[in-house]
Amino acid sequence: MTLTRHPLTRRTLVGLALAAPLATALAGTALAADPIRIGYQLPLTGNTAQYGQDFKTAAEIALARFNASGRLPVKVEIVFEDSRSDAKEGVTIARKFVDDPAIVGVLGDFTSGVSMASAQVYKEAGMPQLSQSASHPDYAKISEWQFRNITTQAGEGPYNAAWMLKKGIRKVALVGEQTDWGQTSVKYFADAFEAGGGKVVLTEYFNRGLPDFRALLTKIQRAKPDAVYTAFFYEDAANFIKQMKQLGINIPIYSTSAAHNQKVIELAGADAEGLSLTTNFMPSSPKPEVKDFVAEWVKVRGAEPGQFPAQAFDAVNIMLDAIVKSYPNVTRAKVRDALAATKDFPGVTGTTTFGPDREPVKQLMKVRIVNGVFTPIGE
Amino acid sequence: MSDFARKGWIGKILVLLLVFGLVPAALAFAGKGYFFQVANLVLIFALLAASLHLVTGAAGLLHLGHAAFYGIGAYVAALMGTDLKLGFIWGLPAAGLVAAAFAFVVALPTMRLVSIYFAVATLAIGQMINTVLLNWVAVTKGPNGVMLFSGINLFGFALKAPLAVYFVVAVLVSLSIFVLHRLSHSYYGNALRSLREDDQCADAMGVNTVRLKIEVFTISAFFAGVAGALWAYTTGYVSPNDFGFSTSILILAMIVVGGLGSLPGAIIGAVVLILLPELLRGLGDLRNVMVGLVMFFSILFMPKGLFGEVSALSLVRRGFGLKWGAAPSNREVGWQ
Amino acid sequence: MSLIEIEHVTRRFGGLLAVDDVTTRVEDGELVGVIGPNGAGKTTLFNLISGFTPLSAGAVRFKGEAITGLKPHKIAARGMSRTFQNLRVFPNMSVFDNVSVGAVGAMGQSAFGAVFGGARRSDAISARTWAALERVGLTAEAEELAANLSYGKRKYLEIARALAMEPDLLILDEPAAGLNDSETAELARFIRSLNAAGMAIMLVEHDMNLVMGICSRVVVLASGRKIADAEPAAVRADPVVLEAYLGVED
Amino acid sequence: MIDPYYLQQLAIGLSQGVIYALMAIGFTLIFGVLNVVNFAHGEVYTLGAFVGLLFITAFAPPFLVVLFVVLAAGAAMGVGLERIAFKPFRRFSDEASLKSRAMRESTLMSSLAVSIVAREGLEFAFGSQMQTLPFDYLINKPIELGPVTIVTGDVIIFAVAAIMLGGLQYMLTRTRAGLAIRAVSANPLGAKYVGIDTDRTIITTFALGSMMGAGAGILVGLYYGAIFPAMGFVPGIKAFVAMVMGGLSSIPGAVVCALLLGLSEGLATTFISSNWADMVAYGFLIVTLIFFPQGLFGAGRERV
Repeated sequence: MTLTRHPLTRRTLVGLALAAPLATALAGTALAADPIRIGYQLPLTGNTAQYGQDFKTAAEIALARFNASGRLPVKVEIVFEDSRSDAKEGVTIARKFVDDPAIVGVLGDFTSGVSMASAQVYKEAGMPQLSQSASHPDYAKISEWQFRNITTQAGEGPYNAAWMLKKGIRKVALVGEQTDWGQTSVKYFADAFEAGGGKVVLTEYFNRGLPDFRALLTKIQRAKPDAVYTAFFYEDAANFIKQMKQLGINIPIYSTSAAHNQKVIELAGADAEGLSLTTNFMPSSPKPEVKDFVAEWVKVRGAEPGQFPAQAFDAVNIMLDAIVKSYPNVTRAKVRDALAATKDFPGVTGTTTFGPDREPVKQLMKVRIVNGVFTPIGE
Repeated sequence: MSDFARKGWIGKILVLLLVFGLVPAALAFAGKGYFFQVANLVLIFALLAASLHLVTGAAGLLHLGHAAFYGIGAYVAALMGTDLKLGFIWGLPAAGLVAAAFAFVVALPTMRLVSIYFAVATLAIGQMINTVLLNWVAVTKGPNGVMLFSGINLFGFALKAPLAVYFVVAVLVSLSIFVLHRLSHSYYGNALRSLREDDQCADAMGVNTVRLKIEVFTISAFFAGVAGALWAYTTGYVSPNDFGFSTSILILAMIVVGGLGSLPGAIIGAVVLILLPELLRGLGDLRNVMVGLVMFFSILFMPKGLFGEVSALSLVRRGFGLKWGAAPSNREVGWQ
Repeated sequence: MSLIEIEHVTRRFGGLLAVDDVTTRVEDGELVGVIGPNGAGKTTLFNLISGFTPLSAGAVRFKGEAITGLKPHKIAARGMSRTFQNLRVFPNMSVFDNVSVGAVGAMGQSAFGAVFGGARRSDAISARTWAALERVGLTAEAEELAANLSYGKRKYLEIARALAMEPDLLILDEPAAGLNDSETAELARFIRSLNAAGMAIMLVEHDMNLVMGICSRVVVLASGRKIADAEPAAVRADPVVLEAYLGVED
Repeated sequence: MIDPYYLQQLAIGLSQGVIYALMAIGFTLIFGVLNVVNFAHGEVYTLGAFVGLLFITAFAPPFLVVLFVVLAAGAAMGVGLERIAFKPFRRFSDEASLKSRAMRESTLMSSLAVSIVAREGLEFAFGSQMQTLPFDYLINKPIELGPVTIVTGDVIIFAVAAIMLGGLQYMLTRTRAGLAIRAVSANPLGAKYVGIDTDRTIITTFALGSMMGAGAGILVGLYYGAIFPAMGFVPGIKAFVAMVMGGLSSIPGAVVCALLLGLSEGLATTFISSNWADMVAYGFLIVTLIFFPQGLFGAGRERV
């Protein structure tokens, strides 16, 4: 009877479907004996894909230069896996990376949330993980296997607070995106700012991707702060700034390195004028490594890179450097130790040294958008 | 008894053999954490789809906020594990019960709504719960999420090995699905289906429709909560993003692809929609387009799903010994 | 005490009096027909009795107890079951499952019982279901999907579902609508056999011959009011009824 | 004297509401006729914005030309969408299949699948970031009205929404095509029996509804200067909410509720906080559903 035959064929199909990933994975490991591999988990699709795509381009630039330099006799490969900024996917990818014996270190993820979910896997398995952007205060505390080369908000917040206090700003309104990063950015800044004698007149969080800030802006205007300190990424930044100007509100805006992106100027145009922020990457820097990177980036993308690609570029190079140091017997443990020993690594975002807490010690710069360009200022 | 019962056992033993023999053997042989992760994910989503099946497939209530109850379960388990130091043994039932309690409260006013009104109400409730998870920082730790380091600890035995974790998940999911199976393939299930077909008419047949809806919504949320606890303990990290509208839609897509109204279909739908994106990883950026296309074509060419209700029901009856003969002489065999 | 006592039952829809002060009763084992021209309020009367439509005034007592204002399922559970004018079977369920819903409704089935209960309750439900199927002669189609049945068989399916509740009072709303003469005759025989087995039946019907042929008493409604309530022969001779019918029907 | 602060907040809430209304009109039109939820409406909105963007970057035409091109593209999308995601599942043979929940659910899922393909396809082609727009085209020049500041876009969007609503009401009540749409909406089988070409009417409805969706997309895109693949999701949900609050099939009802929604969100930001604003909108919805189960302006449609 047809009724009984149908389920059977479908069952066979399902069986085949179950067997297929097994077969591909087995084939994959067999081929992977030769080159050394780095895993890179990042959002290549989904709402934050633009960041992941930037990381990927930066990593490809870094890797091509490294393999061409001949610093190692074997090739290094990077395996990119798309996490969609989804913890479920991130953990699955982490397991996949851990399973591949050729992978000696992992880069990523983009958000702290996914990085930390995956970190549980890396901690168990003993896999060094270096995130270019996870800034959650607890991230590096998860285990001795977690590193990051981005300054945490524990550093950036007080730095900005000191800057604004020095400028004579006493009353500030705080606006942050409702993410782990936004929360910590606001918190570290507020603590330092109030400790320095300033006053926070308003604290507001918004859901990322909010199209309309005007109600919030009007509220800020009413609180009459001397300045607004903002923890947002470039797209929200552009919307925020544009709508502020529309409403005719003229309050200086300060922000973090996350908003340091050429796209802010592209999207907000003249309205972006006067936005002040901190960064550790200046594309206009005369340093040769920066010039090289910027030139390569412009070749691929046609515009100058922002803070995040630079972070990724450095992260890849730091990881590669650690692999070189542990060569010829490259193991995950040796790469971890080499990473921990990173000292004065000359990157495009300044020199990186990992402290005993696996946090980077880095220099920040102050910039402001003047005449449509991020301009370093010495205030 | 005898003949039919024996026939039933064969079907059940085959399924159990697959879940507890073949799959773990293959997983252990491959020795890959990745496969264990995918297998756990499949099991958890199979439970989510099976629990949604009860509400949407059987009782016909289009539920667009299932992921919120999954999230409540995950948060209860994770917060109990970290803040209260109450481990898996307490966290698991608590996750189910709290999710069910929420569902019950929510169900009281909403269950009188019909059709699309009900769907929108569940959508709104799902979004509200998610908003609370994201913004009630004091309790849920907000966007930071909750990290759960403790792992599964059963009566003093800390289960570390992936195989052991798989078995815990598999046993719990199987038990839950067994309960859901009993509920949907029984006279109780028939009453549920009558709600889907014509609830006014069911009322005239003496079925207390509102009570039944509240009951089934609550039961379904209980199992979603259990699935949430399993997710929290297998991942070690929960954050509000995992329990949003898109997850609700994913679960709904599972039961639709599998065949609305069929429990085996719901489970197969979960298997397909979890495995498919993994299989398509090689396609890179295009894989989500592919998932959308597969979903579309499966709806277009298999309107009854991979495993429509009618064929599923007759298979269950044949395979699980619930078949009755056409002649009244076999009449003692009906639903069990 | 009568099985059902309908007293001064009234229903208003806006300004319209759909059922106007109707009083009647059905005794145990009686077969009562309700006739009347289109729009006379027959179906509304049934909806009022079975709890689908709330009463504007009046009272209904079933087995001596007031059932006014009870929900349909509560009334059904007390032993009154009905069919619908416009054929409402559960199309995507098998014939057996359709009928079993009636049995479940009457006997009750809890979630706990479904999961942990033994075979006794479900055996009782399936026995009832089979008995009802056997009574209407649909055992051969038990596994068939209700939507696949012929129109005539769906009629019997709906009756079987009501019978599975083993009601004390069966309310049939235009069972012969859409049937041809031979099918109607067959149905008449079937209804009579049910009544002969002791079941009280209330029957709304357009088909005068059917009602006159099998009912022991006939209630005539016109524009919501009861204009006659007597044996068929007496109703047939009643000038008021003749006028009401001649005035409206061809 | 009212505090100008609250006036400003009211104005902002209203302008939000008008944007939701713009989206809700097309959404409700399609729902009202077909009785199915079109999950892909948000993607029509997004695609409309992208078509406008491409056209602007390629030819730099005047604003009105952009709008008309987008409207035409929207109509084409509507026809395509109907063909792909709805037509194959529509079997108008009998009453049962028409009312069948299965049909509604399969179109719900098929439109969802189409929306996934469209969104992911756009992301694949353009990336998920916001696209850069020429500043000349943005409709956000401030206009001062006493203490309240609005922008040019508010006026334009309000005017377009009013024209849409008025035109639609005129069409539905005064023209043959509108009559056909209403007939199909009220009783598809009956409409078929009296000789109305139901297929064509449904396609017309989709074309009209999608035209409005696409137009809303480019207008809102230019209003915020933000065009990106995921832009349709939030307004889609809000339009859905407004439609339900308005009673599912009443277009003016949906518009009024969209305004209410925008206002209540604005007030929520004012008095509570921006991140809890969604809560108020959804809470509003639940309250409406429970206390006004037919919607605030429902046409008494029951058991939909």
